[in-house]
Amino acid sequence: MSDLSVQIGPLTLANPLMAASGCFGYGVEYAGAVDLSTLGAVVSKGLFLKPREGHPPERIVETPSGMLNAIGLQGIGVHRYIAEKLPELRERRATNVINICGSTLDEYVELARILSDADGVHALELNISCPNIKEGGITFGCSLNGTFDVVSAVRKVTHLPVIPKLTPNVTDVASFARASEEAGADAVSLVNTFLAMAIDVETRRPKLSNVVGGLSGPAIRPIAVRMVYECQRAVKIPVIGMGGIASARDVLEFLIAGATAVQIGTANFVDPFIWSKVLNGIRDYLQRHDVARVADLVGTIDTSSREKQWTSS
Amino acid sequence: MSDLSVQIGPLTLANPLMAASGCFGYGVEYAGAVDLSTLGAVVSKGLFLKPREGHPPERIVETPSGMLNAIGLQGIGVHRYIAEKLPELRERRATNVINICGSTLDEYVELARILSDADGVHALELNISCPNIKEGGITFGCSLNGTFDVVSAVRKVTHLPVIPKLTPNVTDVASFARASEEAGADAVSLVNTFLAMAIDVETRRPKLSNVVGGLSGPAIRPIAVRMVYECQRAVKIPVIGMGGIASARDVLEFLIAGATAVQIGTANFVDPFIWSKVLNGIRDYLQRHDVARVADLVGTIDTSSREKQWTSS
Amino acid sequence: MPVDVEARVIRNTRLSSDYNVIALAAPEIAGAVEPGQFVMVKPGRGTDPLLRRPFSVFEVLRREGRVEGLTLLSKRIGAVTGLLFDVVEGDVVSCLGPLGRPFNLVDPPAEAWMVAGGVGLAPFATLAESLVARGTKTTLFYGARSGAELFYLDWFESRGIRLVLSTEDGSRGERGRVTVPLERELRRAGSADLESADIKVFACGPEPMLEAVSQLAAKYGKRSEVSVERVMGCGMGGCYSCVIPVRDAGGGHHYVRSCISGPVFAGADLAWD
Amino acid sequence: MPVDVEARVIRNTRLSSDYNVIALAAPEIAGAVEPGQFVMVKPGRGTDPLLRRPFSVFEVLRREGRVEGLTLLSKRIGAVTGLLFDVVEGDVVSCLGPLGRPFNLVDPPAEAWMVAGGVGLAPFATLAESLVARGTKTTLFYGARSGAELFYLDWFESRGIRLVLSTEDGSRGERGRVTVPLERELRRAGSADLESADIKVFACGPEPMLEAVSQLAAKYGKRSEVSVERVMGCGMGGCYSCVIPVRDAGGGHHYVRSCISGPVFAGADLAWD
Ligand SMILES: Cc1cc2nc3c(=O)[nH]c(=O)nc-3n(C[C@H](O)[C@H](O)[C@H](O)COP(=O)(O)OP(=O)(O)OC[C@H]3O[C@@H](n4cnc5c(N)ncnc54)[C@H](O)[C@@H]3O)c2cc1C
Ligand SMILES: Cc1cc2nc3c(=O)[nH]c(=O)nc-3n(C[C@H](O)[C@H](O)[C@H](O)COP(=O)(O)OP(=O)(O)OC[C@H]3O[C@@H](n4cnc5c(N)ncnc54)[C@H](O)[C@@H]3O)c2cc1C
Ligand SMILES: Cc1cc2nc3c(=O)[nH]c(=O)nc-3n(C[C@H](O)[C@H](O)[C@H](O)COP(=O)(O)O)c2cc1C
Ligand SMILES: Cc1cc2nc3c(=O)[nH]c(=O)nc-3n(C[C@H](O)[C@H](O)[C@H](O)COP(=O)(O)O)c2cc1C
Ligand code: FES
Ligand code: FES
Repeated sequence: MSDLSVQIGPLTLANPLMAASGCFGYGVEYAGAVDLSTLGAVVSKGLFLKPREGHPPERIVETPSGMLNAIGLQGIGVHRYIAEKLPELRERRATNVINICGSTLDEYVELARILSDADGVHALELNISCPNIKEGGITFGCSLNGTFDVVSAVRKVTHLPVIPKLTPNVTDVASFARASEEAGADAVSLVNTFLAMAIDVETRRPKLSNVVGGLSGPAIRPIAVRMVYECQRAVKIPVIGMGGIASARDVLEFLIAGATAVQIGTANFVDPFIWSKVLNGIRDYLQRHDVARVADLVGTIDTSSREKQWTSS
Repeated sequence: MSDLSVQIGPLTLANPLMAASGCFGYGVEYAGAVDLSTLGAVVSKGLFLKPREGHPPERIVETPSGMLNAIGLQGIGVHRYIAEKLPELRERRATNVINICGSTLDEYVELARILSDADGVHALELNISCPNIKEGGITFGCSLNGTFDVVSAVRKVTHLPVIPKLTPNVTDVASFARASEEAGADAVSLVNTFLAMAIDVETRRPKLSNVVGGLSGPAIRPIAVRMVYECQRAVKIPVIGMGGIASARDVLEFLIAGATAVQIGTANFVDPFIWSKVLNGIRDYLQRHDVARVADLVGTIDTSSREKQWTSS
Repeated sequence: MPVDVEARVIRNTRLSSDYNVIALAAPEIAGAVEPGQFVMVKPGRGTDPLLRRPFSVFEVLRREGRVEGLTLLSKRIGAVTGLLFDVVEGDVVSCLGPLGRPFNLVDPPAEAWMVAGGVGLAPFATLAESLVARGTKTTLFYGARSGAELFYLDWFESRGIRLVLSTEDGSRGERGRVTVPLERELRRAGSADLESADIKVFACGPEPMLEAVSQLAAKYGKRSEVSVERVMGCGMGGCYSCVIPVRDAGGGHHYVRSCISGPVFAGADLAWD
Repeated sequence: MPVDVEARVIRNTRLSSDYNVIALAAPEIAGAVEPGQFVMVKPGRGTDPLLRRPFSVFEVLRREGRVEGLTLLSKRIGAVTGLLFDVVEGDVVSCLGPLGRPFNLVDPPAEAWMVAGGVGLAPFATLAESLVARGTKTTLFYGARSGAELFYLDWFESRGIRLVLSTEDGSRGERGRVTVPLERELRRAGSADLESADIKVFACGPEPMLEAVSQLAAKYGKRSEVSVERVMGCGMGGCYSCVIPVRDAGGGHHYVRSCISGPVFAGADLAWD
C-alpha cells in the first residue's frame, strides 16, 4: 500500500487532497457525502471578522469548461464559525485550514490571533487573492510588498502554518511565492480565480451582479499547472496547487509539476463523491508506476528533450 | 440593411471580423472555404525577417474547451511572404494586417519599413506577446517601457496603422493599452494566448516539445472579455478583441464589452465556414435590436445596477 | 444523503417543440424522493457543459409494484435542457439526489391548492400523488402561454385532481394569468360557502408568480409554500450561488441557500422585497 | 474544396472492445473522396472536446447505385474516439472533408502492396477498390496485436485482394511484425521469379512501421507511399501543428504540414532520421 501522506511545513496531511475554499461550504454540508477525516484537509469558506451578506444574485455563471463566481464572501464571520462549525468539524476529525480575509492588515492579524487560540484549527490560508470584493484582499495579493507585509505580520502572531493563497492575475507569480517565503510562509497555495466577466448580449448587461467575477474550473487548469511549475522552481517551501482539478490524472499532473498537495474546488460541485474516486485513481497510479510514496512524485516533471532535434537546412 | 463597417484608425473594415494571426495560415489556405474579400481583415501568420523552422512536434495539445500551442513561429519570413503570398491576397482583395515579430527593436523597425513599401499591406499588428519563443516579443510585451519603445519606433517609420497586440499575462493590461496609445498606436489588439502547460502523467513529460505553450479557445473567453472591457475604458483608440470567439453571440459580447472589431482564431480550426455564419448572426441581432450600425454597439455594456439592492439587517 | 446514479435513459417523450419528459433508470433516487425535492443532472461527458442542473422529480415510475425510475419534465432554454431534449434511449445522464427540502403535506379536512406556471408543473405530479394517497382534496391551478403548453391534464384528472386552467392567449381555460382564477376562488373560499376554508396553497413557477401567489394567500389568510428556482451550482450547500433573501425577526432580510433551506419555502418567509 | 456536413449516424458497429465502424450519412463527401484522403470529425456539441479529429475515409457506402455515405474505422484511444465508440443511430457527427492528398494509384502490370498496421487499415479499403477497378494486382500485408484485431478480412478477400497476415502474439498469420513477411516477399520479388517486379508499396500505421516500410522499399528498389498520422488541429493548413520533416535538396530537412502536403508522402521524401 502506497504512502499517501504529505508534509506542509509542520503539518502532515493524510493525503494530498484538500477541499478548496468556498467550494465545500464550511465542510459540514458535505459530511454525508464524504467522511471528512479521509480528506487531506478541509479549507473553510473565506472568513472575515464579521458576518457578510455577499453580493446579490446572479452570483455564478457557467462558461466553457469553467464558471465565474462573485459570491462576495457571504459568510458567518470568524466568531460564529468557531462557535457553530468547528465543534462538528473537530468531532468528525477533519483537518481544518481556515481561509481568512481582511480589508486591512490589522484584520488579518486579528483573525490569525483569534484562530490560533481556537481548538481544531490546523493552518491558516491567507486569502489575499479574492477578485470579488473591493476592499483589501487582492490589493495585498497584487503587490509584492503587500504580500510580504501581510504574511510577516500574520507570521508574528501565530504558531499555525501560514499559507498565503496567491492570485494568478499577475505578471510573475513566482515572485509572489518568493516574497511569501521570505516573509516566513510555510507554504503557498495557488491559484485563486482569474478575474473575468460575461455579458448577456440580449440585455447588454453583465451576467453577474458584481459585473466581474472569478473564473475557475477545468478551463484554467493549463495556466494553473504552469504557475505551480514556476513557483515550485522559485521556492523551497511546499506549493499547494489547484485550478480545474477534476480527476486523479489532474491531481497527478499538479504533483508532477511541483505541487506537494492540491485542492479541488469547482469539480466538487459537479461530483461531491469525487474524493474517493480520485484517491483510488492515485493509489492505482502509484502501484502501476511502482512509486512508494506520493511525495516522491512531487516535481518529477522531466523536461529533458528526447525529441529528434534538428535544425533547418 | 445594417452597416457592418468599423473604423480602426484610418482604416475602414467592411465588418468587424478579422482572422487571427497564426490561425488562418497565410490566408490563401482558406481561399476555397471563404471569400477573403468578405472578411474585415486577414491577419497574417506571425512574420520574422528570416524564415524560421519553429518547434518540433508536439506543437499543440487540446485542453478543456481550449488548446495549447507552441508552434514557435514557423514561417517563411517577410521577403518570401511579400513575393509568394501577397500577390494572391491582393488579387483576392483581402484586407491584410501583417503580424510582425522581432527579437530586437531594430527588427520590428526593419519589418515595418519593408512592409510599408509593399503593395497590399493595410496595417501592422505588432506581436509583442507571443509566449512561445524565448527571444524578444513578449519581453517587450511584459514591460511598459518596452511596449512604449517598440510602438513609437515603429510609428516613426510607417504610415500604416500600427496595432500592438497585447499579452494577457500581466497584472494590469489596461496600462499596456495606455502605453501603446501614448506611443502613437492606432489601436490595440488583445488577447494573445495565456502561458500554460500540460503534462503527460504516464511519461511525466510535458505534452509540448517546448514545455510551455499558449492557451487559446473558448476557455479563455471570460478573461479576454474582462480585459477588453478594462482596456476600452482606459484608452480612446479602438480595441480589437479576441480570445475564444466561436459564435455571433461571442462577437457581440466583445463588441458590447468595448471591442471595435474582433479576431477569430481557434474557432476557425473547428469550423472553417464560421465566417458567414457569424456575419449572419450579427446581422440578425442588429435587425432584432434595431441597431443601424454595428459600431453603435461598441462599449454599450450597461453596468447600472437594476438588482433589488438591500443590505443585511 | 443523496446518491449519484449514472442513469440510463429509458425513453424521451417530446411534448412540444420545447418540452419533453425524460424517463431515467434511477430507482435508488426515485425510491427515496419526497414531493418537492430535486435532482442535479448532467447529460453527456466532457466539461462543457460543466455544472449539473437542478430539476424537480416529475414522476416516480413503477413497474409491477417496484420503483423503476423517475421522469423529468424539461423545458428547453439553454445548453443542458437542449441536450436533454435530444437524448435518446440508451444515453446516460448523471443524476444526483434527492436534494432539498420537500413540501409539507396537508391532511383532510384541509384542502391543497397547487398553482403551477409553465414548467412549474414539475413538482406537482408527485405532490398530487402523495396528497391523493392521504385523501386530501386537491386542486391544480395551471397556467401556460397557450393550450398546447398545458400538459398531463389527463394524468391529473384521472387521479381526481380538480383542474383550473388558464392561458395567456386564451386558447384553453381562462385568458390571462393563473393568479386571476386563484384570487377569485380564494375570495369565494373566504366567503365560507365552500365546504372547507382550510386551504394550503403550493406554488411553483416564475418568481413574480410565486410572489403574487404568496401575497394572495396571505391576503386571504391561507398558508402557502412555494418552490423557487434559483441558479444552482452544486445543490448541496457548497457554493452559495442559489441564495434567496428571507425575512428575519428584526424586519430585515438575509440570504439563505435555496438548495438546502429550500427549494420549498413558506411564502410568508421570503423577502419579496 | 472540402464541405462540412452534419452527418447523421446510420449505424455503429463494434468490432471489438476498442474498434468500431461508424456509418455516416455524408454523401457529399463520400462522393468526392479519393483513396488516402481524410475527414475531420467532431461528435457531440459543446466545446469539450474542442477540436475535430482526423480520420481516413474507410468505406464509401453505396445503395442502389447511389452514394449514401461513408464509414470510419475508429480505434478508441481518447476523448473523441471514446465518444465515437458510443454514438448511436440518429446522433450527429460533424464531418469536414475530403481533405489532404490522396494516394497515387498504379496501373497494371505494376502491382500494389498495401501494408497496414492496426487501425492503419483504414485508408486501404477505398484504395483497394480503386486498384481493383483498374485491374491492378493487390496484396494486403496486415499486422495487428492479435487475430481478434484483424478486421474485414472477408471484405478484402472477396475483392480478390491477396492477404498476408501477421500478429504480435502469433494467434493468426505469422508471429511478429508485418515487416517480416513484407521483407521476405520483397526479397523474393527481387529474385525475379515473380511475375512482375514492378511493385509499389503503400503503408499506413505507426510511424516506426512506416519508417521501416519506406526503408525496405528503398532497399529493394520499390516506390513507396506512406500515410502519416500527426496530431492535427485543423486539417486545412491553418495551424502548423501537423508538421513532419521532409528532405530538401541541400541534404537538410524542413517541416511541411502533413494535412495539406500529405497525409500521403513518398516514403523517400520523409526525413526519418
Ligand atoms: C429546484 C429547481 C428545480 C427545477 N426544476 C425544473 C424542472 O423540473 N424542469 C425544468 O425544465 N427546469 C427546472 N428548473 C430550471 C432548470 O434548472 C433550468 O432551466 C436549467 O438549469 C437551465 O439549464 P440550461 O443549461 O438549459 O440553460 P443555461 O444555458 O444554463 O441558461 C440559459 C439561460 O437561462 C437562464 N437560466 C438558467 N437557469 C435558470 C433558472 N433556474 N431560472 C431562470 N433562468 C435560468 C440563464 O441565466 C441563461 O440566460 C429547476 C430549477 C431549480 C432551481
Ligand atoms: C490523416 C489521419 C488519418 C487518421 N485516420 C484514422 C482512422 O481512420 N481511424 C482511427 O482510429 N484513427 C485515425 N487517425 C488517428 C486519430 O486521428 C486519433 O486517434 C484521434 O485524433 C485521437 O483522438 P482522441 O480524442 O480519441 O484522443 P485524444 O484524447 O486527443 O488523445 C489521446 C492520446 O493519444 C495521443 N494522440 C492523439 N492523436 C494521435 C495521433 N494522431 N497519433 C498518435 N497518438 C495520438 C494524444 O497525444 C493522447 O496522448 C488518423 C490520424 C490522421 C492524422
Ligand atoms: C463559488 C466559489 C467560491 C470561492 N470562494 C473562495 C473563498 O472564499 N476563498 C478563497 O480563497 N477562494 C475561493 N474560491 C477559489 C477556489 O478556492 C479555488 O482557488 C478556485 O476555484 C480554483 O480551483 P477550482 O478550479 O478547482 O475551482 C472560490 C471559488 C468558487 C468557485
Ligand atoms: C496555433 C496558433 C498560432 C498562433 N500564432 C500566432 C502568431 O503567429 N502571432 C500572434 O500574434 N498570435 C498568434 N496566435 C494567437 C492568436 O492570434 C490569438 O491571439 C489567440 O489564439 C486567442 O484567440 P482565439 O482564442 O480565438 O484563438 C496563435 C494562436 C494559435 C492557436
Ligand atoms: S446550489 Fe450551491 S449552495 Fe445552493
Ligand atoms: S492540421 Fe493545421 S496545419 Fe495541418
